[in-house]
Amino acid sequence: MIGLVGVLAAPLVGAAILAFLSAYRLSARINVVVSAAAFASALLLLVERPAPGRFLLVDDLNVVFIVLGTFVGLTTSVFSASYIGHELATGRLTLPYLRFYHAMFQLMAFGMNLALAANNIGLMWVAVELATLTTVMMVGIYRTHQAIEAAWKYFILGSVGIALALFGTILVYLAARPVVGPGIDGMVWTVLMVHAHGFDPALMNVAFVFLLLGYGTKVGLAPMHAWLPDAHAEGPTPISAVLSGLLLNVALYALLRFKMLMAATPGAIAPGPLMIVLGLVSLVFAGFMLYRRRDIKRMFAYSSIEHMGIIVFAFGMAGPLGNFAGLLQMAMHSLTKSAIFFSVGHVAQVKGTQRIAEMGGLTETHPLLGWALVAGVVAIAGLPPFGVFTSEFLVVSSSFARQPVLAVLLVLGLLVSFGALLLRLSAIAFGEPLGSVEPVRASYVPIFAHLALVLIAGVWLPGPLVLWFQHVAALLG
Amino acid sequence: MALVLLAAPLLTGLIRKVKARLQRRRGASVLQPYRDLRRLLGKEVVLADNASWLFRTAPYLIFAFTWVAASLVPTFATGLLFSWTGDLIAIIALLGAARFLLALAGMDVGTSFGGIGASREVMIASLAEPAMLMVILSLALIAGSTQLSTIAQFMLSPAAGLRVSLALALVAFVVVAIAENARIPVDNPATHLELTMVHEAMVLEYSGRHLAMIELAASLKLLLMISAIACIFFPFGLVIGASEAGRYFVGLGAYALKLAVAGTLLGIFEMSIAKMRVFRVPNLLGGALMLALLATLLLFVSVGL
Amino acid sequence: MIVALLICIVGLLGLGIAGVALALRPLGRAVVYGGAAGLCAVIGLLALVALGRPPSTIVLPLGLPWVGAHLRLDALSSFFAFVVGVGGAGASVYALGYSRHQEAPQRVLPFYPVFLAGLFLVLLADDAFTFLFSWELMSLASWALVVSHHREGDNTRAGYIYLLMAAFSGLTLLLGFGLLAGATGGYAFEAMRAAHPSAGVAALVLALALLGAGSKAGLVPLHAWLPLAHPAAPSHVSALMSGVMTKVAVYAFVRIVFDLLGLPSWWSAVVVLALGGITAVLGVLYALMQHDLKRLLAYHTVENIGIIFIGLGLAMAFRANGFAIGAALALTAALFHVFNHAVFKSLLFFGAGAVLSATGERDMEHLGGLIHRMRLSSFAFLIGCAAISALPPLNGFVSEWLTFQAILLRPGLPQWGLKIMIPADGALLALAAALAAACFVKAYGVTYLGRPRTAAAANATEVDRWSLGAMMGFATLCLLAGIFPGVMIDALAPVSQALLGARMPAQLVLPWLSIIPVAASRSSYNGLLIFTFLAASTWLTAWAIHRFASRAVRRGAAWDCGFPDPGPATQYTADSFAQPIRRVFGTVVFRTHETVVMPPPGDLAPARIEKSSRDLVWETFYAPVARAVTATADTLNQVQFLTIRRYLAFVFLALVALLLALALWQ
Amino acid sequence: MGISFDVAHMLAGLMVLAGLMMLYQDRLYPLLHVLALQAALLALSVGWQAHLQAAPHLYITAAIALLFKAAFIPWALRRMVFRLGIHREIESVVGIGPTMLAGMALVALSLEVMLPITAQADPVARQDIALALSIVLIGLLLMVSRRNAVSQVVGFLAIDNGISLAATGAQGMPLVVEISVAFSILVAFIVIGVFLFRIRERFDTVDVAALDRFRGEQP
Repeated sequence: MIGLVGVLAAPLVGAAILAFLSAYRLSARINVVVSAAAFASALLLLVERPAPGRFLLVDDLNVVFIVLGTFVGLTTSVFSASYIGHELATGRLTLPYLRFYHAMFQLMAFGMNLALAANNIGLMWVAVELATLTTVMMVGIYRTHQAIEAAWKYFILGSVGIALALFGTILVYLAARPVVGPGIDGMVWTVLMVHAHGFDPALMNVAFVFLLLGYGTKVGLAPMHAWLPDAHAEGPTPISAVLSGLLLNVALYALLRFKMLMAATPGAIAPGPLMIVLGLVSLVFAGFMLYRRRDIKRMFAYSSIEHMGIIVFAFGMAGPLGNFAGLLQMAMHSLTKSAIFFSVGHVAQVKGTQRIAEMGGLTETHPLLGWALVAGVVAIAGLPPFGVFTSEFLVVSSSFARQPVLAVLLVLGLLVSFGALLLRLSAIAFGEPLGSVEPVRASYVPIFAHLALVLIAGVWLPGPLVLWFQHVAALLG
Repeated sequence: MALVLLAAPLLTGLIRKVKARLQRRRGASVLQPYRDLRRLLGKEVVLADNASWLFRTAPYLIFAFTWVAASLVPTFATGLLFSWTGDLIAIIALLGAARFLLALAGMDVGTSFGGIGASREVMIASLAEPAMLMVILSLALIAGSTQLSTIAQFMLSPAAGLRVSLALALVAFVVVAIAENARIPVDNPATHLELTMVHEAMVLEYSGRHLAMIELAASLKLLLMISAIACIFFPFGLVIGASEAGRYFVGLGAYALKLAVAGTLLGIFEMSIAKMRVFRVPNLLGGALMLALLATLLLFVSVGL
Repeated sequence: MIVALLICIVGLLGLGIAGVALALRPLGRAVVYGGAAGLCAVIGLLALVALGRPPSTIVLPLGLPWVGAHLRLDALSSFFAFVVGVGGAGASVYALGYSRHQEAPQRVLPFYPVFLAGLFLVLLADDAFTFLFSWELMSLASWALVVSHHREGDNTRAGYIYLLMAAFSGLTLLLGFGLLAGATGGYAFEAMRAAHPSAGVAALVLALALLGAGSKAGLVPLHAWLPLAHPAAPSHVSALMSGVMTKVAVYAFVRIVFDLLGLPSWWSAVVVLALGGITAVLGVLYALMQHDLKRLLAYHTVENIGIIFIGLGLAMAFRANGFAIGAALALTAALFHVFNHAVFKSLLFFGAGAVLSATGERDMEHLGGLIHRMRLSSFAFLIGCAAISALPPLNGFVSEWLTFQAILLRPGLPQWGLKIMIPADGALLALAAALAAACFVKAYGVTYLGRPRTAAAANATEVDRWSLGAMMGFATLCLLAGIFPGVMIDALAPVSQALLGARMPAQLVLPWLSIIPVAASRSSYNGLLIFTFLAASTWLTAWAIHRFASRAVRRGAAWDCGFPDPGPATQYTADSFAQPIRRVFGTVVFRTHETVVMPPPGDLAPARIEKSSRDLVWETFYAPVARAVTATADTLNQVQFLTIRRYLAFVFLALVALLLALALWQ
Repeated sequence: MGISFDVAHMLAGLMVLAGLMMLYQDRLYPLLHVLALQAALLALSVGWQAHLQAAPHLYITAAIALLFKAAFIPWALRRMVFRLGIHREIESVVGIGPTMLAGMALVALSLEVMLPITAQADPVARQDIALALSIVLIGLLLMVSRRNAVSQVVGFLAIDNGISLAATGAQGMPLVVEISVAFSILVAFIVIGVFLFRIRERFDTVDVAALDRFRGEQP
């Protein structure tokens, strides 16, 4: 019980405290401490979990997400400490905004943890909306025209997505009511899963369409992706990291939950094909979009879309291998991508720009940072010895035997995006140095912690983790 | 081995004599090449300033390669001691090695004529060698071996009749032989008009004993080719295996006769046509290559032709 | 056995870490290269010992958890491990001296041992995941080495194309393995051997293997990255990439086609034969057009890969017709050539590296006359040239001779495709060999002979001992492998025995150490005797002449038909040397044409000759893809600049579309 | 069934009608009036449901609908139109006629989609959901077919109404109040945003003058 309470309460309390602290160093430290507490209690969840209640639930599936999320939250808070310091020094942010920033950071963490831990589709919806609104605030925090427009775009598209998701949720309840009976039970996961066999398939179909589009908007699937690149590019980099590393996963988690529900309902359409189509579209589309990117953060945002495409594809293919690959890919992606954003943040700070054309020869000017970026991109591009390779190996090889054509499309998408990422990487990391060469005071701990984890996962997956993933994969059907 | 060494200059002399006669000249005696060699051997060597060790060792190596190659070809008897150390392919490769060294030597001093000679030589060779190998291929397919002595035995046996592919191969072989030995119409051994030279341009810087070695190697090569043709296509009187002395004499006589005939024919041939432009040579050799390939294909498609 | 190998490989990985730590100290070079040399030598020896032994396997709890990392050391992999060990040891020894002139060692030292480790791991891998993992690791490390001089020229672009093609090959192989493994995911090679794929699947896998392994090995038209990437790397790495990494690609092909797949169909043999022949000839033609020494060598790698694939294709053809002896002969020839090429190509790249470090030039047009100032290395390079030009008594000749024997072996194959293809390949092979000789006359003549064309060439000095040692060692290997081919052939017997169930007759028992592929009546060759004859007759004549005839020498100006010395600029350049061949072949293959611009009479302006040529392979296969991607990217990119309303419209349309689909589905 | 069903059904139908009327409007003020009308109808139907289901908490929702959606929002928007001096007529993308047809088609589609639902889900819900779905779709259509910011806000409000209708129609649906409150907050945010960022014509650019150049990453 303590674990669950900690996961939820720590961010909430932290937000409350931080809202009234304006001393930057102190609040940054508190931010880290609070995130650490959340992570610690998430670890606690691994050993003992509370019995599922009407509102909260911890099971094998969401524990994966919670632990991952809190960990990324922790490292991000560490990174944000040094990052924000620089922003303060350059005067892009002022103290009051900083207070706002820290409070929002924890509030968002709370929202995400709540969404993950919710055992109630209504509560989950509310939590996701909360997380969305807070991130909107943070994206717009620089108050440049670009930032505000990005936030606005994010807000409008997000709201519509949220609305669709809500409608879907209501439909699910309607489908459940005749079986479960009116009242709160009609929204409780555990109950729904038990009675899913009795639901009305047609109603569930419509519901799933709405949920897929609604939460799919948050996942950033094309063609609902439009908010994602700008939000990543214009917000503070820690937020970009959190968006890619956490928020997308949260939405994905919601999607998976409903997928399970669909799978449990006899006579309903198989959710697989829909997800496969959306996944492939996102993958290929993002792959091509990568070629024309001038802004480094926006580029990696598109790469996030691409990876979400792969993950959704994998879950759509389902089967023990497909689901396992999806889970692994998701974990690896959020670790790797946030590591990339950490280093990108420092790069953008030291070069004083986000335009790729104005940075070059990074491995010459800032060897450590440059090689970190290279390692990150190599990892995200799916090359060994990093973990993404394992998951992509599983996705491709397992799907080719079953659906050759789809697998070929998948491979094409992978190649296209690989080419784009590498093209930009070699422009940024190699060649004649461009831009400022002044030494950077970067916080390397988060970057290399993530990369090390991804590296280890690429070479050796610990047995318990594997069993656990396999169990979850079995749950997902 | 010694025999070919002795016979080679004689053949060259014979050809020169024939050509001279056809030009209504008396011409030098057939023994003239020997005299030339002796004279050259006696002379001192004039080396260009930046000639390297390669330039000085090349003549001996070239000579050695050619000599070894020549000694692998059965002249009047197949029962050579070491015929099994190398087959036709090996012989061609040995000659190729000699040419490789010669071309390098031509480029060593760093004059433009050496370059001309070398580059044209390799161009010609790059077409002649495949043609040669195709010929060998078709022969090997007929005789089931690339071993010269075995081929000769097969040719003597009744199993070998008249075959289309054999004729094609013969023509190709002759053309290649002419090209390889830098005879008219591909190249003119007697020319000293710089722009037409190929072989002569490469050896331009050589003098004295080095030149002698190279000349001797050249005539050895000619002899080699002729005796190869003789023992493949006209193996009459060739002594198979070991037998009594009398047979050997017959074989020897037959061999001498063949050489004389070939030499005369070559002389007449060279008199009767003019040298080609360098860039028409590829067409000639390409034709040879096509012929040889055709011969092989015929055999592959049906082993009756 | 395999454990010992693994320990060595782990040692190599450790060296990589050491390389990171010691990168900037002088000690680092000694540690990394010395250690790598030692470990590679040990691995080579171990592999040689393991060649005759039964396969040894081991499963580590790494990689895919429920599969584990299967490692296996059988005859095939140990032979290739031997080749890689030899190449790696040589390159490392060479690097001990060569890397002295390296700037930015921190970009080379960490990756070099990892690259070697990757090479070995690919050979040991016995399941799809481990294989591809090591495969990509190898590519990645070599990419890092290729871009180590990232500020020179367009090395970065070379690296980009290289890694892209590497990813392509990895993904195609991945698809192939996915097909072999099936939906259940039997990724272990054991399972794949057990499962007998249907004809269609087998054909598909073969095509994928050709794409994947071929693009790594440099089969035309998948070779485009090779001549860019190999020269860009430091010379010892170029030697590894050209001499060894391409061989690992060959290994992948052999492993998949001869081991994992069942009997090949005859037409697949035709495909392989055709590709091999085309690759051999095109590769050498490309090489003839080059004047960058290292790029020329890289193109020759393409040619030799073609020759190897001709051998493999023959083996497939014979095997498809159940003619095991012939298959054994062809396979042995191919593998023999694998070893030979590894040796002399490394040697040649060492030579190029020596030239580079002595003069700072890779462009032959700026070199010349090096033979006077770099006596030893020029001698070693000459041996390499002769070997790669397949001249007796060196090793290159033996393997090509064996290939020819294989071609001659069986005219009576039933299928028409093979009837036509095999002799055609014979012609192509011969053509390639002759052109290779021409090309190396050019390379050696222009680089080492003649007079120096620039001051850099004039002031060159001989390279250090380590480099010379490595070069001399490999030159000796070329000679030995040429003189005692029987040893090699017998060493290869277990491989063909394991893969084809047949082997060539034992050679070492024969008198005078000669080799007889099939029967003495068919053909035989004796490198030892040839060599002895050559040595004897050379020495004899030289002795006789110096003894009985004159031995006087006088130095003088070059005769040159009496022209006064017009200076080094009038020498034949690489370009002009290749001009006749360009006129013969280039007009077709490269669409080359030359235009001579003559000034009008009385005008003192020089006459100019302009030549233009096109790379048809690039224009046909690569440029369209690039264009297509660019066009698509541009079209899609407009989506980035829409208004929120339009984005909403996307959502709306998606929703309506899905609902419609639902309505129709019900 | 009987009367209760008819009333609920009629109210929902009227809301759909109001939605179609929205599509028909090409001037701002009438559009706002129709919006207010739809919200009022929503309040009525929610109230009716509260009466039927004897669920007092639904009265709160009804009250929210009446006060916030039917009164405050239209008033605020009207005021904004006045303050920002936005053009009174709405520029439509495809024109009124086609939009109307599209609206009809959407209604048909939603009915078609909901048709196969087995009768075991009680008919009230079934009908209501069909109509609510069509209201949501019409709202979306309004958002994407109008270039005018205010009318886009109106479209979003229509979506909101449709969802609330569905939520209240579902018997015993928990958290209805919470959700409607949360949603109202969302709407309020949008309205404030529009007002704050001086969005005159469309959502696309926050400030026409400054931002037409910037669209993600134009050079």
